[in-house]
Amino acid sequence: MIDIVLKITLVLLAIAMLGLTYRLVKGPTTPDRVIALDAMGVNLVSIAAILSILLNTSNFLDIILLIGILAFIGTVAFAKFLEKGEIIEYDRDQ
Amino acid sequence: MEILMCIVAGLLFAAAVYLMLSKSLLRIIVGTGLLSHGTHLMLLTMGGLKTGAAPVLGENTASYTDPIPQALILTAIVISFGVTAVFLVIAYRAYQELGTDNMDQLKGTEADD
Amino acid sequence: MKTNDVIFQTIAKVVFFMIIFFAVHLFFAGHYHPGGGFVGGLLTSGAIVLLMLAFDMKTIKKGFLIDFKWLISLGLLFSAGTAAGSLIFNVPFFTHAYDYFQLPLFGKTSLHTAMLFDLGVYLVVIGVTMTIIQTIGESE
Amino acid sequence: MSLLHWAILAPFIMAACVPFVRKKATAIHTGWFVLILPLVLFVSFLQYLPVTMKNDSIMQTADWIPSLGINFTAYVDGLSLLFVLLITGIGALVVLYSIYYLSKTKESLQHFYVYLLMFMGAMLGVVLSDNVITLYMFWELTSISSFLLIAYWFDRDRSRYGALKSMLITVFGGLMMLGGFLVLSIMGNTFSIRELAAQAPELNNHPLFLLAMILILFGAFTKSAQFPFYIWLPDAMEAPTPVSAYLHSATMVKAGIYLVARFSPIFAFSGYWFWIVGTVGLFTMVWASFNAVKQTDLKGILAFSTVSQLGLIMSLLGAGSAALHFDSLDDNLYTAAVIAAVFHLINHATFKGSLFMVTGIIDHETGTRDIRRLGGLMSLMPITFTLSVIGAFSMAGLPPFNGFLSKEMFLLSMVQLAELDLFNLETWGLLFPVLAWIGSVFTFIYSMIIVFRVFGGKFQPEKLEKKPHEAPFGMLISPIVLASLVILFGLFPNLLSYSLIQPAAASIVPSIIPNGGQLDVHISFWHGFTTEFMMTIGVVIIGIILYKFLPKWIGMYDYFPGKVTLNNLYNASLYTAERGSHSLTKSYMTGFIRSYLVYIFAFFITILGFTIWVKGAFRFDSSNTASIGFYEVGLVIVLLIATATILIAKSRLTSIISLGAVGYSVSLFFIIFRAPDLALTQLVIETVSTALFLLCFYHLPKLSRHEEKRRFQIGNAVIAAGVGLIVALIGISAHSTKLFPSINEYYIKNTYTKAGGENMVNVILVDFRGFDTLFEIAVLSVAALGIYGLIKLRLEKGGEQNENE
Amino acid sequence: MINLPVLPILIPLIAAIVLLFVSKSILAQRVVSVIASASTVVSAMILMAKVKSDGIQTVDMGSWPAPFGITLVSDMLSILLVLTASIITLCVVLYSFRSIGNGRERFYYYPIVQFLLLGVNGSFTTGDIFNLFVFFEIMLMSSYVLIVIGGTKIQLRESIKYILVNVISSAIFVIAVGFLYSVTGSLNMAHISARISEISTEPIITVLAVLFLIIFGLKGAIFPLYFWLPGSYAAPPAPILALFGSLLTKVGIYAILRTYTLFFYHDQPFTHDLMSLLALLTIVAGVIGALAYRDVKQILIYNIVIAVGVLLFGIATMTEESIAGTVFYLIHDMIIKAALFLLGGMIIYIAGTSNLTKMGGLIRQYPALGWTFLLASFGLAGIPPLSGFSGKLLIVRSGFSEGEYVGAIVVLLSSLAVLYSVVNLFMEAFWKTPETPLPDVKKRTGSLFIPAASLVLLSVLYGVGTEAVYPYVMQAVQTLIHPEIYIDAVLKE
Repeated sequence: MIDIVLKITLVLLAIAMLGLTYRLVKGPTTPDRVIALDAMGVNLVSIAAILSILLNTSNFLDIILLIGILAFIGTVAFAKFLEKGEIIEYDRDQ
Repeated sequence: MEILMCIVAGLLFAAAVYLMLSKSLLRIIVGTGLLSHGTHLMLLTMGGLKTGAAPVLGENTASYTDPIPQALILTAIVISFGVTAVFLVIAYRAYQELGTDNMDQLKGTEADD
Repeated sequence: MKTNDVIFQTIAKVVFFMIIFFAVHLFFAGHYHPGGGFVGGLLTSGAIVLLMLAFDMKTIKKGFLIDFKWLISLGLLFSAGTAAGSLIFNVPFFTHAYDYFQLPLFGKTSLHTAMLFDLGVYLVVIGVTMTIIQTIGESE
Repeated sequence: MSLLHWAILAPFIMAACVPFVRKKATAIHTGWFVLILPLVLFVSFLQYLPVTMKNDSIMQTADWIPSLGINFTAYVDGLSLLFVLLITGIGALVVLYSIYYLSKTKESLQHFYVYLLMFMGAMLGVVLSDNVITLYMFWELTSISSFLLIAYWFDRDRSRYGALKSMLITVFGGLMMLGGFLVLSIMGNTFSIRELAAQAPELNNHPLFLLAMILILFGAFTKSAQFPFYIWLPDAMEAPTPVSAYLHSATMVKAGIYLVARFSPIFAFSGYWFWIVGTVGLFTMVWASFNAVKQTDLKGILAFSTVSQLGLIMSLLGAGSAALHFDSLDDNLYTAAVIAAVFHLINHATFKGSLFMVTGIIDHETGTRDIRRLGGLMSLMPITFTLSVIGAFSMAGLPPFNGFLSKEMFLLSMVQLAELDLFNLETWGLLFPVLAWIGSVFTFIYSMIIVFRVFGGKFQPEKLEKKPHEAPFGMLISPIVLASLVILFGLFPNLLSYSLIQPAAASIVPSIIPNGGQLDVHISFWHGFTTEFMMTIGVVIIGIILYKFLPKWIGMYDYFPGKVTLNNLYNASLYTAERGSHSLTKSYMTGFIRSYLVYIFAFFITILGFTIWVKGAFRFDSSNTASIGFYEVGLVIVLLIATATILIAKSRLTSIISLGAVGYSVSLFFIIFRAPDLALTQLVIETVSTALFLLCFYHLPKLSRHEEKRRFQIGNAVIAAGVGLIVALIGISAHSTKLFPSINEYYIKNTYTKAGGENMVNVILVDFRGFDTLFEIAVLSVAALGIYGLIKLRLEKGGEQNENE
Repeated sequence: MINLPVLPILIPLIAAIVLLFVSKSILAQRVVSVIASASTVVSAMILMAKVKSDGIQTVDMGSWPAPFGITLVSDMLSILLVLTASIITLCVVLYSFRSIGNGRERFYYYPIVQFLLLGVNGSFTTGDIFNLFVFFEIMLMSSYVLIVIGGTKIQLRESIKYILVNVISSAIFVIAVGFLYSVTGSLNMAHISARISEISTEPIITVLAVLFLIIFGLKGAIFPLYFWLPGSYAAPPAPILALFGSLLTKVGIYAILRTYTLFFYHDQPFTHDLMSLLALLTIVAGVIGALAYRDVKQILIYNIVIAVGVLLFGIATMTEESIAGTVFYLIHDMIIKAALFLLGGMIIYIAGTSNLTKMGGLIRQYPALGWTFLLASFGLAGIPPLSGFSGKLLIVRSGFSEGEYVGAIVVLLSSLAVLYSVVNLFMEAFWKTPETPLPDVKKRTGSLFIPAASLVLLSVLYGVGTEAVYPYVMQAVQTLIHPEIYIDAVLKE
C-alpha cells in the first residue's frame, strides 16, 4: 500500500519537476528561474527522501541534508547576484 | 532501463557535440559539461543498473549494485571538474586578452604567429 | 552602495559552523557511509564560500591566515606520505594498515591509515576549490 | 678491427684533427698535412695487388650490430682495389692541387679538408664494405659530404641550390637502394654481398627479384647521374674545382658504376638487367653528349661530358652481362665489354681529372669559365694548353691516348651486341652501335670545343677580369701527372691489363671464370681495319665537319622546348611540393576549431559505423535489464528538456542554469541508481561548477550566441546525431555482450574483512584503487595552480619573445 | 626493494610537492628540480637493470592482488620509455633555467613539469586501463597548464583548441573503458587480455579496438585526428614544446602499441590493415605539412606527425621485427625530437623570429649550434649510423617481408621528405645570407646549448651503440609479441 502511495508521489514529483523545468526555461525573468531552481532543490530533497523509504535505506539521508545546504547557499548567492550584480566582493569597504 | 540510459547518454553526447561545433566559446564549454554528464551516465550504465542495494555494507540485502563504475565515475567527475575549471578560466582570460568569445575570431593564422 | 547585511552575516556565521560540522561528519563517515574526503572538502569550501558571500574576500583572507595553495601542498604531502609510508616497511606502495582501538570518549574505534590518506584528499580539495574561487574572485 | 678497418676510418680520424692543425699551424697550408693520408693509403693498398692479381680476396670482419646482422666487414678484391687506388690516388693529386687552388688566408680550409677527408673515408667504406647496410651508410655519407662540398661557398644561392639538389636526388636513390638491399636480405636472409652472390641462382627465381633489382638500380643511376637523374651533376659544379675533379668526375659518381659492377654477379643473369642498365646507360651517353655541346660554361661541358661517359661505362656493364649466358670463356665475346668498362673507368678518371684541373686553372687565372669570353689562350698558357689537348683528345677517342683504346673497345662491344641473339636483340640490336656512334660524334665535338674555343680563336682580354698567365708550377703538377698517365696508358695499356683490369673484371663476372682461370685481357693498339676502327674514322670526319659548321646548326637546340627540361621538372616539382602543400595545408588547417572537430567526428562516425556494420557488431539484448519506472521516464524527460534548453538558449545565464539543471537531474539519477556517494559529489560539484561558470562569464558579453549559417547548423546537427547514435549503439551492444563476471564480487566480499570499511565506493577510492585517487587530487592541484598562474601571470610580450629572458 | 617500479612515479610526485613548498625561491626550485629529475633517471636505470636480470617487475598497489587492485607493471618497454622520458625531462629542466623566464618559474613551472613527467611515467608503467586514464589526465592537465603558462595571446587562443580536443578524447576514453569493463568485467590490462583471448571472435572487440585507436590516435596525432597539433604546439616556448613533442604524442603511440599487442591482436586483417592505411596517410599528411611551412617550429612539428606515421606503420605490420623497429624508433624519436626542439628554440632565440625567410647566416657566429643541428637533422632522417636508422631499417624490412611494398617505400621516402625539410631549415637559418646583417655581439647560449647537445650526443650513442641496446629492446619485444608473458607476470599464474 505504502509503496503505491510513494510511487504515485514520485510521479507527481516528477511532474512537478517538469513544471519547474518549464519555468526554468521560460523565465521570463531571472528571479523566476532562481526560484524555480530553489524549488527544484526542495523537490530533489523530497525525491531523495521518498526513495530512501522505498529502498529501505538510510544512505540517502546525507544527501538530503546536503541538498538543503546547497540550495541555501545557491539561493543566497543568486539573491546577492540579483541585488548587487556580483557574487563575491573583493573588498566591500571600497 | 539500461537501454534507455544508453540512449539518454547518446543524446547527451549528440547535444554536446552540437554545442561544441558552435562558435560561441561559452556554448563550447557548456558542451564539454554535457559531454561529461553523458560519459558518467554511460559508465554507470555499463555496470548494470539497480541490481541491488547501494554498495554500502551493513544493510540486510542480498545483492549490491556494482561499486566499481561508481568509484570510477567519482574519479572522473572530479577530474572533469578540474578540467572544466581550467577551461573556464582560460576562456575568461582569452576573452580578456583577445576581446572575443567567437571561435571564428580565435582561429589565428600564421601571419600573426 | 553600502548595504546592510547584518542578518545575513550573523546567520552565515552560524550556518558556517553547521556546514563545517556536517562536512567533518561526512569526511569521517566516509569509510562506512556515503561521504569521504571529497565531499567533505567540497562542503567545507562551500561553508567558506558562504562566508565570502556574507562578508568579502579580504576579510576572509585575513581571518584564515593560511594560503590555500599551501593547503594543497600539505594535502598532497599527507596523501603521498601515507601512501609512501609503506615503502619504509617494504610492503607494496599504498598498503594501508588499520586496527581497532578502545578510545576514551569514542569507544571502540578503528584507526585506519586510509583516514590519513583521505585527510590529504580533504585538504587538497579545500585548497583547490578555495584557490580557484579566490583567484577568480580577486581578478575581478 | 683489422688494419683494413683502420684504413677506412683513418680519413675520419684525420678529419677530426684538421681543425686543430689549422688552428695551430697557421703558417703552413693545411693541405700539406692532409696530403700525407691519401699517399700513405695509396702506397699501403698497393700491397694488395699481388693478392688480387691471383683473383683472390681478403675479408676482415669487425662486429658492429651482429644481432641485426650488420657488421663492419671490409673486403678487398680486384674491383674494390681498383676503386681504392683511384680514390686514394686521385685524392692525393686533388689535395695537392687544392693546396695551390685554395688560398690559405681567404678560405676556411678546415671545412674544406674535413669534408674532403670525410668523403674519402666514406668512399673507401663504400668500395670496401661487404655488408650492404654498412655500404649504405657510407653511401649516404658520400652524399652528405658531397652536399657539404658543393655548398662550400654557402653564401651563393647557386651553391646551396646545387647542394640541395644533389643531396635530394642522391639520397632518394640511396633510400631506394636501401629498400632494394632490404628486399635482397629478405630473399637471401643475409646482408653480406658475398653470401648473396653465392645464392644468385636461387635469388633469380625469387618473386621479389625484380623489385630488389629496380630499387638498387635507382641507387646506382642517381649516384652515377644517369638519365633522368643526371640533372644534379651540372649544378654540382658550384663546388670548388678540385671537388668537381675528385667527386663529380673521378670517384663519387663512379660509386653507381661500382654498385652495378658489384651486384652484377647477383642480377646480371636477368634480361631485365641487361636491358635496363644497357639502354639507360647508352641513352644517357647520347643525350648528355648531345647536351654538352650547347653548354657555354666550361665546367658545364665537363659535367655533361661526365654524365655521358658514365652512361658509356654503364652501357658497357649492361652489355657485359650478356657474357653470363655463355658457359665458357672461349668464344665469349661479351667479357670484352666488361673489360672495356673497367678500362674506360680508369681512363676516364685520368683524362677527366686532368681536364677539370685545367678548367680550374683557367678559371683561377682568367676569372671566368665562360667559353664565350675565353679564347686565344694558347700562347699565354702553353702548358695548360698541352694538358687540355691531351685530356680532350683522349676523351674524343683519338690515338695515341688511352681514350682511343677504350672507345674502340666500347664501339666493338656495341657492334657485337647487334649480333647477339638473346633478349630479343634480333629486332633492336642494331640500335646499340648506331646510338653509340652518334654519342661518340657529339663527344668528339664537345672535346674540340673545350680545346679550340678556349685556346684557339681570338684573345679577348677586355672580357676577362684578370690578365691571364701560366699557372704556378704547383698547380700544374697534378694535371701533368694525370696527363702523363693518359699517354702512358695509351701507349702501354697492358701495364694495367693483368694488374688492375683483369682482377676487377673478374670480380664482376666471377661465375664464368673457372677456378684459377683468368680473363683474357690483352689490349692492343692496332688491330686492323675493323668495324670499330672504321666507326672511329667516321666519328672524326663527321665530327670535324659538324664542329666547323657548329654556328650553323647550334640554333637547332632552340627548337627543343626550353621549358620541358628535366631541370624545370625538378624545380617545378619542388615548387609545387612547397606551394602546393602550402595551399593544401591552408585549405584544411583553417585554424577553426570547428573544422578540426568536424574532421575528428566525421572520422569517428564513419570508421566506427563502418566497423559496426562490417563486423555486425550490434547486439541487442534486453533480457537482463532493469525495469523502467514512470517517474524515471519523467526524470529522463526533465533531463532532455533541460538539455534541449541549452541548445536553443539565447542568453548565457539560461544555458548555465540549464546545465546546472542537467547536472542535478544526473545526480538524481545517481540516487535512483543507488549511488549515494556519486549523488553527493555530483551535487556539490555541480553547484561549484555553476558558480564558476557564473564567476567567469560575468564579464562576457550579454549576447554570446553568434548567429551561424543554417548550412552549418544542419551539418552540425547531422554530425552530432551521428556521434550520439554511434555512442548509443556501442553502449547497447557492449551492455548486451557481458561475457564475463565482473571482478566486483571481490570488493563486496573483502571490503569489511580486509579493508576495514563498509562503504565500498569509498573503500575502493581510498584503498583498493587509492592509487587513482592520489593522482586525481594531483590533477586537481595542477588545475588550481594553473588557474592561479593564469590569472596572476601575464606576460605581455608575444609568444616569440618568450625565448628571451 | 619491492617498490622499485613506483619510484619513477613517486619521485616526481614528491619532488612536485617539495617544489610547491619552496615555490618562493627560484634557486631552490631549480636545485630541487635537477636533483629530482636526476634521481628519477637513476631510479629508472636501477629498475631497468632489475628488469633486465629478473624479468617483468610488478607491484600490486596496496597489496591488493591483481586483477582487483591496481598493478604497476614495469616490463622492458615501459622502463625503456620511462628512462628516456626522465632523461629528456632532465635536459629540458636544465635548458629551462635560461630560457623559460622568471615569470613562469615563479608560477609553478617546475612542479608542473614534474607532474607532467609523473603522468608520462605513470602512463608507461601502469597495468590498469582506468589508471591509465588517470595518468593521461594528469599528463594532460599539466600540459594544459604548460601550454598556457604565461598567458600570451597566442597561447590562450591555441590552448582552447588543445583542451577541447583532449576533453573529447578523454570523454571517449572513459566510455571506452566502460564498454571494455562491460564486456570483460575487468580493468586490469593483463586480466582483460586473458579474457579477450578467450572470446577473440566477438565483433564488439573489433569495434572497441577502433574506438581505442581513435582515442589514442587523438593523443598520438594520427591522420585524420592530428589537425589540432600544429597550431597548439606552436604556442608554448621551446622547452615546453620539446616536452610535448617528445613525450605527449609518444604516450599515445605507446598506448596504441600496448593495447594493440595486448588486447586487440585477434582481428588483425581488419584492425591492423586499417591502422596501416592510417599510418601511411599520416606520413603523407605530415610530409605535406613539413613542406608547406617556412617556419622553424612548424617544420619540426610536422615532423612529429611523420614520425607518428612511421611508428604506427611499424605497429600495424605486427611482426617481431617490425615491433622491434617500432620500439627502436620510438625511443630514438623521443630523444631526437626533444633535441631538435631545444636546438630550434635556440635558433629562434638567436634570430628573434621563427620565420625562416627572415633569418640567415647564423653559422658564422654559432658554428657549434649549426653543426649540432645538422647532425640532429641527419639523425632525424635516419641516416646511419645515427639513431633513427636501425628502427626504420627493421620497420621497412618487415614491411617488405609482409608484402606491404607501398607502405615500406612510403616509409623510406618519408626519410627523404624529412631530410629535405630539416636540411632546408638548416640552410635557410645558417647558410643563407640574412637580409639584415646580424648584430656583432654574440648572444650567450652556452647554458642552452649543453643540454640540447647532450641529447644529440645521446642520440648518436644510441645509434652507434645499437648493439648494446639490442638485448633490451628484444626483451621488450618478447613481451609485446607474447602477451602471455605479460599476463603471467601480472596475474602470477
